[in-house]
Amino acid sequence: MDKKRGETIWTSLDRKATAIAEFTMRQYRTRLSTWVVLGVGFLAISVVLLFYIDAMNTEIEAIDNDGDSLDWDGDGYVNGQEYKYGTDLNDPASHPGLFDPPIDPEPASMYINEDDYDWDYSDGSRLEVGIDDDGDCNNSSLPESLKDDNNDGTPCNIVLEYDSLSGSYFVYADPYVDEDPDEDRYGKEAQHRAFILGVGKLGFVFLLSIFVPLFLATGLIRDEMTSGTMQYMTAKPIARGEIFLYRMLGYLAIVWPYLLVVCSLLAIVSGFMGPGDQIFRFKDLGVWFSILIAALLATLVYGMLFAFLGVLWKYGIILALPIAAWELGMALLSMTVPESTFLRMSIVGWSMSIIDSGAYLVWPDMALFTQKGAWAGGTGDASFFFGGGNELPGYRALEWAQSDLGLGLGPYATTVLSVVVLFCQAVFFWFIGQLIFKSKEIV
Amino acid sequence: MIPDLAQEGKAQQQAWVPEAQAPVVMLNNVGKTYGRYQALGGISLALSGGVTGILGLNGAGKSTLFKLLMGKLQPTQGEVRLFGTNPWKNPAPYARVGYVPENENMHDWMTAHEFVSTFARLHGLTRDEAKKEANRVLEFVGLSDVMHKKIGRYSKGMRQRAKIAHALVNDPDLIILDEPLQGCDPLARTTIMNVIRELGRMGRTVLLSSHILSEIERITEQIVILHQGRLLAIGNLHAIREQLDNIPHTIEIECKDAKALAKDVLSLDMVHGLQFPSSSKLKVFTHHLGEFHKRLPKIIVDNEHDVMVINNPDDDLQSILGYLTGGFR
Amino acid sequence: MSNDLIIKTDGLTKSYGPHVALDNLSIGVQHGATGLLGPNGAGKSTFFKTILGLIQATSGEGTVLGHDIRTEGLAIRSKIGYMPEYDALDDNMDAIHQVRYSGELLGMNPVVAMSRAHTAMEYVGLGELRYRPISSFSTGMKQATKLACSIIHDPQLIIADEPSNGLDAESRQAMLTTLSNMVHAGNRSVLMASHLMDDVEQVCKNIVLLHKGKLAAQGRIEDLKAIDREIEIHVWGMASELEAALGKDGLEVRREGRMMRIRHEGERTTHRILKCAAETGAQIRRMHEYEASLEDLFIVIMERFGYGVKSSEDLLASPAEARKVDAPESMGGSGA
Amino acid sequence: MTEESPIDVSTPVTGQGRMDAAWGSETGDHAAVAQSVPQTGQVFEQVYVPWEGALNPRWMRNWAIFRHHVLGIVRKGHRPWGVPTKLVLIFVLIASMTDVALTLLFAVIGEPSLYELWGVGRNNLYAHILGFFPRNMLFYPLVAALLVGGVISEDRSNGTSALYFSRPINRFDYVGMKYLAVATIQSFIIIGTLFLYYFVDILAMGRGWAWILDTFPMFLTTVFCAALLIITYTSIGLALSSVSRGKFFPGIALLAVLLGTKTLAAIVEGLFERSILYLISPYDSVAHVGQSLIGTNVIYEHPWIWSLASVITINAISLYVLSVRVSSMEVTRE
Repeated sequence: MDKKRGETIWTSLDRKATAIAEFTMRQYRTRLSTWVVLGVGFLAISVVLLFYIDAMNTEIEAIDNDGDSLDWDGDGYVNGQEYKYGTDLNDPASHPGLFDPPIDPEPASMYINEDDYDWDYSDGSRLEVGIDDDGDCNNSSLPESLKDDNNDGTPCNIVLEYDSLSGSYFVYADPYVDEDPDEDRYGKEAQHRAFILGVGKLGFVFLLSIFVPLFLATGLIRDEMTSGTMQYMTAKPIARGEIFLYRMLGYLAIVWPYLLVVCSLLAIVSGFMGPGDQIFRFKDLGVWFSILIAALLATLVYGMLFAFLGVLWKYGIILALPIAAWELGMALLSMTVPESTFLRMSIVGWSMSIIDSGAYLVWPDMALFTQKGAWAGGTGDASFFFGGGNELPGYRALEWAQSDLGLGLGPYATTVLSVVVLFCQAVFFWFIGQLIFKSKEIV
Repeated sequence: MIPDLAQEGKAQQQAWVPEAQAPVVMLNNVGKTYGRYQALGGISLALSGGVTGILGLNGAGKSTLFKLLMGKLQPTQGEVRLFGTNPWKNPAPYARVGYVPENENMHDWMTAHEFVSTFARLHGLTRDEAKKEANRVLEFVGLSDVMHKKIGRYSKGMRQRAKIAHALVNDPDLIILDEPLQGCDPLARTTIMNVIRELGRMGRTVLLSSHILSEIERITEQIVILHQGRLLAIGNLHAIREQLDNIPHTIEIECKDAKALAKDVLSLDMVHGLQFPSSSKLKVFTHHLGEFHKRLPKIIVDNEHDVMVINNPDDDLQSILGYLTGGFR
Repeated sequence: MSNDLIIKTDGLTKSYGPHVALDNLSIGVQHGATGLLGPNGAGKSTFFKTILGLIQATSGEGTVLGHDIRTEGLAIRSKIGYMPEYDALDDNMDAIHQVRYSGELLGMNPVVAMSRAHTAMEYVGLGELRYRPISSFSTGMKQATKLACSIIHDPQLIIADEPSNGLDAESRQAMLTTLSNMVHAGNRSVLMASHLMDDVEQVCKNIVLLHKGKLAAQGRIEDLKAIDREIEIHVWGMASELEAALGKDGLEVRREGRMMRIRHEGERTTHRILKCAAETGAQIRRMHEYEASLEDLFIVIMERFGYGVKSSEDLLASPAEARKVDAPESMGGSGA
Repeated sequence: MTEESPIDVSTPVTGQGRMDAAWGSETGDHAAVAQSVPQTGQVFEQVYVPWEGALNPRWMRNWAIFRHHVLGIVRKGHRPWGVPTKLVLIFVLIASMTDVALTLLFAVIGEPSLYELWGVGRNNLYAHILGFFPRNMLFYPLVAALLVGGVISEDRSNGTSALYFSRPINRFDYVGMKYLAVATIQSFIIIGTLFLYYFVDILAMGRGWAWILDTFPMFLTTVFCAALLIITYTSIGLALSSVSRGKFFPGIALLAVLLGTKTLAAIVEGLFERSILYLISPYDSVAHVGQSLIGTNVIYEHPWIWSLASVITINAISLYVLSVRVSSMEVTRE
C-alpha cells in the first residue's frame, strides 16, 4: 500500500507497532487495576525480601557440634581443653590446672565453632581436604590407625568422593576433623543462596509470571472485543495478527521494565546484605541475570497463552485456572525432580532450568556446599557424637530451593535450549491466537 | 492509486476489475445468517460516489451490511468487494475507508487528539504527521477546542464527532457511518449532518445508516432501503417513488375554494382523480408527479387561487418505506 | 394549585466537590405528562436521582407525590416507576422473568408479580415475545421491556429517561403511544427526558428545560413557542433559479438542499412564491406554513446560553482543496 | 406572547433569531410525518389495566433477592448463572462427595481397616472442609470465585443496579442478600456434603448413640469452621466484586489472593522456616483455627489465636471495603 517517499514496508510496520504498543501502554497506565496488580506483586516480593533482611541481620546461634565446650566434671576446664591436655574429662580432680606450671582455663567460647570447614571447591572426582584446626585429632591420644579412619594414608584429613551418578559427594572423614563448623557462616551463605533461588523460582517465575499476565494479558484482546472498542482498530489497514502481536508488545513494555526494576532492587539489596567479606557480591548478579531472563520469557509465554485463551473463548480465563494449577505442580516438581519428563510440557519447567543453569555457573560448588550442610561436621548424616540428622541451618532451605540441571546437558546448552523452547512456545501461542483472532467475527 | 496496481500486473493476474472502474462498494448476492436468524439474505448492489443513506427499521440488517463491508463478519454466501478487493481477512482496502461503528463504547481514557492520532498512525503516518492530521480532522468536525480532554467526559454528540474524526484521518474515499446521529441532541445532530453533507460535497462515497427518516432526507436523496435482510429499493428517493407507478401519487392542496381549483386542475390530462376531504381541501391523484408539479404553479397563479398549503404526503421516506414494506409485514 | 404538583423542589442544589450538578432548582411538575429537556450533561440524570432519593441533595428540599425526597426515598420509590436511559436488563434472562423479578423487588408476591408481568408485557406490546431471552431483543423491544419493568406496579408517576432513544419510527411511535396512554387512559403522570423534540411534543403538555444544572425554562409548550411565521417549501428541480427569483421578488429565503423557508410577508406571500415557481418552472412539492417546533425552541434557548450551531460555512473556512494537499496520495488523498 | 413567556425575560427572540435557529434544525416536516402515521397502518391497541394491590414489606423484597440468586442455580427464570459456573458447581459437588462414596463403599465391603481410613474422624472431618489439596487449592476457591465474580460487578456493567435502586431497596439489604445467597450456595456444597458424609456414616455403619454423642461436638466444630471458611471467601470475593467492573477480575483476584498469599507464605516458610507469614493467607488462617478447634495435628508454629485474629481482620477489612463501595455505587451503567 505505502510506497511513498521511499518508505520500506518496515518503516510503516514500525509505525503501526509503536502506535499500538504506545496505545496499549497508555491504556495500562490509566487503569487502576494495573497499578494495583503490579503494586501487590511488588509488595509480595518485598515481604520475602524483608524476611531475608531480617535473617541476614540475625546471628545464627552457634552450636557446639562436638560438645567440647561442655564441662562434664565441673572442674572449670571445658572438655576440649582437658582433651587437648589429656586429662580425664569425667574426673574433677584431673585437669590442666594441676599441671606445673598450671594452665589457666580457657573460655568455653573458644571451643564453639573452633574447627570450621576449610574445604574449597575443586571439580576433581576425589579430593583430600580438611585441616584439623583445633588439633583435637592430631594431638589426641588416639592411635595412628584410628586417626586415619578413611585409610587414605594421611591422618586427620577428609576425603571427598564425587559420585557422578547421584551428583553428590561422599564424605569420608577422620575423627575430630572439621567437626565443629561455623553455623553462622554456613547458614548465612546457604540462606542467601536459597533466598535467591527460591524467590527467583517461586517468586518471579511462578508467582509474578503467572499472576501478572493473568490480570494484564487476558483482557488484551478479549476486553476490547466485548466492549466493542476493537471495532476501531480492526477497521484500520492492519492485520489482526499484527494487532495481537503489537498489543503484546505494549504489555511487555509495561511488564518487562517492571520485572527489571524489581529484580534489580532485590539483586542490589541482597548483594549488599549478603554474607561474605566483600562489600557487594558481584558474582550473584549472574544468577539474578538468569532469573531476570527466565521471568521475562515466562511473562512473555504466559502473556501469549492467556491472551490466546482470551481470544479463544469468552470464558477462556476459566481454562487458565487449571493451567495455573498444573504450572504450580510443575514448579514444585522441577524443584524436586528436575529431570522429570512432565516438565517438558510446562512453561515453568523450562524457565526454572534457566535459573538452575545460572546458579550452576555462578556457584559451581553447589553440590559440595549442600553436602557440607548435610554432613554438618559429622553430625548430619552420620551419628558421630549425638546421633541423628542435625543438618546445618540453612541446609534444608537450600536443598529445597536448589535443584540440579535436569536436561542432562551443560549449563550453557541448557540455557540456550530453554530460551529457544520458550520462544517457540510464545510464537506457537501467538500463531494459534492470531489464527483464531483472524477468523473471529467481531459483532 | 491506479498505476500502482497496473505496473505490478496484479490486476490482470487476479482478474480484478481495474480499480478505476470497480465500484467502491460491490455486493454480489451477499447473505449472512446467525444460527437460525437471517440478518441479510442475498443482497446485490454497487455504489460509488456521493452520500447514500441506508435505511431500514431496527434489525433490518444495516449494521450487518456495514460489518460485512468492513470484514468484521464473514458472509455466509456471496461475495463482498471493497474497491474490488475482498475485505474478509484482508485489511488492505481499509487504507481507503473510514468506519464509524454504531458502538457507543470508546476509549474513554484517551483524549480525542490521542485517539485520532493513534489511529492515524495505523495508516502508516509518522507521529508528527499523525498529530497534524488529527488536528486537521478534529478541526473539521469542530472539536478543536476540546480535543485535549478525555473522551470519557464527552457528551454523546462529541463522541460521535470524535468517531467521525478518527474515520476521516486517512482522507478516505469511502466513509461508512453507522447511526452517526443516534443519541445526539439537536445541536450536535445539526453539526454532524453538516459534516456529512460536506463530505459528500467533497466527492467522497459516504454510506450512512439511520432509522430516523427525516434525518436522512435532510442529508441525501440517494437511498438504499433494507427490510428484514432484503434489499427493497435503491436509488434516488423520488425516482423510487416514481417507479411505484401502480400506486397513484397523492397531492393535497389547501385553498379557499377547493371546487374552483379542482375545475382548473382537471384540465391537466395527467390528473386521474380528485377528492374533497373538506370544502377547503383538495386531494389530487396522479401518476405523473413531476409533470403535474411543473404545471401546478402556473395554474394557480393564472387563475388567482388562494393556496395556503401544498402537501405531498407520500413523497417522504416514511411513506415509501410503508409502501415498500407493506407487502412483507 | 400546589396540591396538583406531583414534584415540587425548592432551591435544590447538588454539588460534587466544586462541580455543581444542580444549581438552585425550583421546579413544580404538574399532574400529567411533562418533558424534561436539556443538552447532555445538563443535570437531568442527577435531577432524577435526587428526586428518587438515591443521592442526597446538598441543600434545598423537595417532595415527590407528597413524600420528602430527603427522608422518604423508599416510599417514593414504591410509588414511582423509573425507566433508566441506559440498558438496565440482564441479557441472559427471559423478558417475562425480568419483569416479574422487578415486580418482586417491589414487594409483590411471586404469583401476583407473574400475572402483573404478563399484563405489563401485553400492555407494552411484547405479548408474543415475552418468553424470549432479552439478548435476542432489538433496541425497541428492550426499551419496551424496561418500560414494562417500571410500570408493573401501576405507579402514580413514571419517570422515563430517553424512552425513545435508538428506536425506529415504528417502535418510537409505539413507545410514545404507550406513554400517552398511561397519561390519558390511566390518569398517571409521566416525566420524560428526551433529545427528540418531536417526542416530547407528542406526549407532553409541559416542559422543564435545564441547562448546566440551572432551570432555563419551564411551562406549557404552547406558551413557550414563539409565533414567527414562515412558509416552508420543498422544491424539486430548478431550486437555484427559484431561489434567485424569490430573492429578486424581495422575499427573504433560507435554503437547505431542496428545502426553503420563506419569511411570511402578508397575505400574498404564497401567491408570490407560486408565481416565481411558475416562472422558473420549479416544482413545488410541498408548501405549508411552518410551525415552530420544540426543537427550534430548544435551539433558541441554547443559543442564548452560547451554544452555536456549526454551519457548513464554518467548516469550509479553509477550502477543501487546501486541506487535501497534505494527505498522501497513498491514503486516498488527491495527492500533490 | 413572547413577552410573557419565561424564556424571554431579557432579550426578545427576534424573528431573525428564530429563523437562524430554525434553519440549521430539522426539516420541520414533522407535521407531514404526523399526518402520514395513520397511513402506514399503525394500529396500536392498548388496554390499560390498573392495579391497586398492596406491596409487601421489606422482608419480602429481601426474600425476592435471595430467592432470585439461589434458585438461579437450578431453575430457569431466576438469576442466570453461566453454564461454566453451573458445570463447575456440579463437578465440585460430586468431587467433594468422594469421602461419602468411599465410606459407603467400605461399609458395603465391610473391611474395618480401610473403613477406619475413610470413616468419620477428626482428620477426615478436617480434610473434608479444610484439606488443601485438592479441595482448597482447586475446588472451593474456584466455586467462590465463579459465584462471586459477577454478583455485584455484573449489576454495574449490565446496569441492573438501577433495577434494584430505583425500587424501595436500600443498599444494606441489597448487598446483604447477595452475600447471604452466595454464601448459601457455597454452604450447599461444603456443609451440605459434610452433613451427608456424617449421616451416611451413621446409617451405613449403624452407629449407636454413644458414638454420635462422642463425635457430635467434633462435627459441630467442623460445621463452624466450614462456615468460617465460607464467610471468609465470600467477604473477600464480594469486596473484590464491588471494586471492579468486569466479571472476571473479581474471580481471578480472589484466586490470586487465596493462592498467592499461600504461595508467598510457603516461600518464606521454605526459605526461613517461619510460619508467621501464613497469617496473611486467608486459607491458612482458617485452617489453623480449624486444626486447633477440631483437634488435628497443628502444622503452624504461631498461636492459633493469632490466626483467629487474622481471620477476623481479613473479614472486617473486606466488609468495610464492600460497604463503602456499595454505598457509593452509582445508579448507572458503567
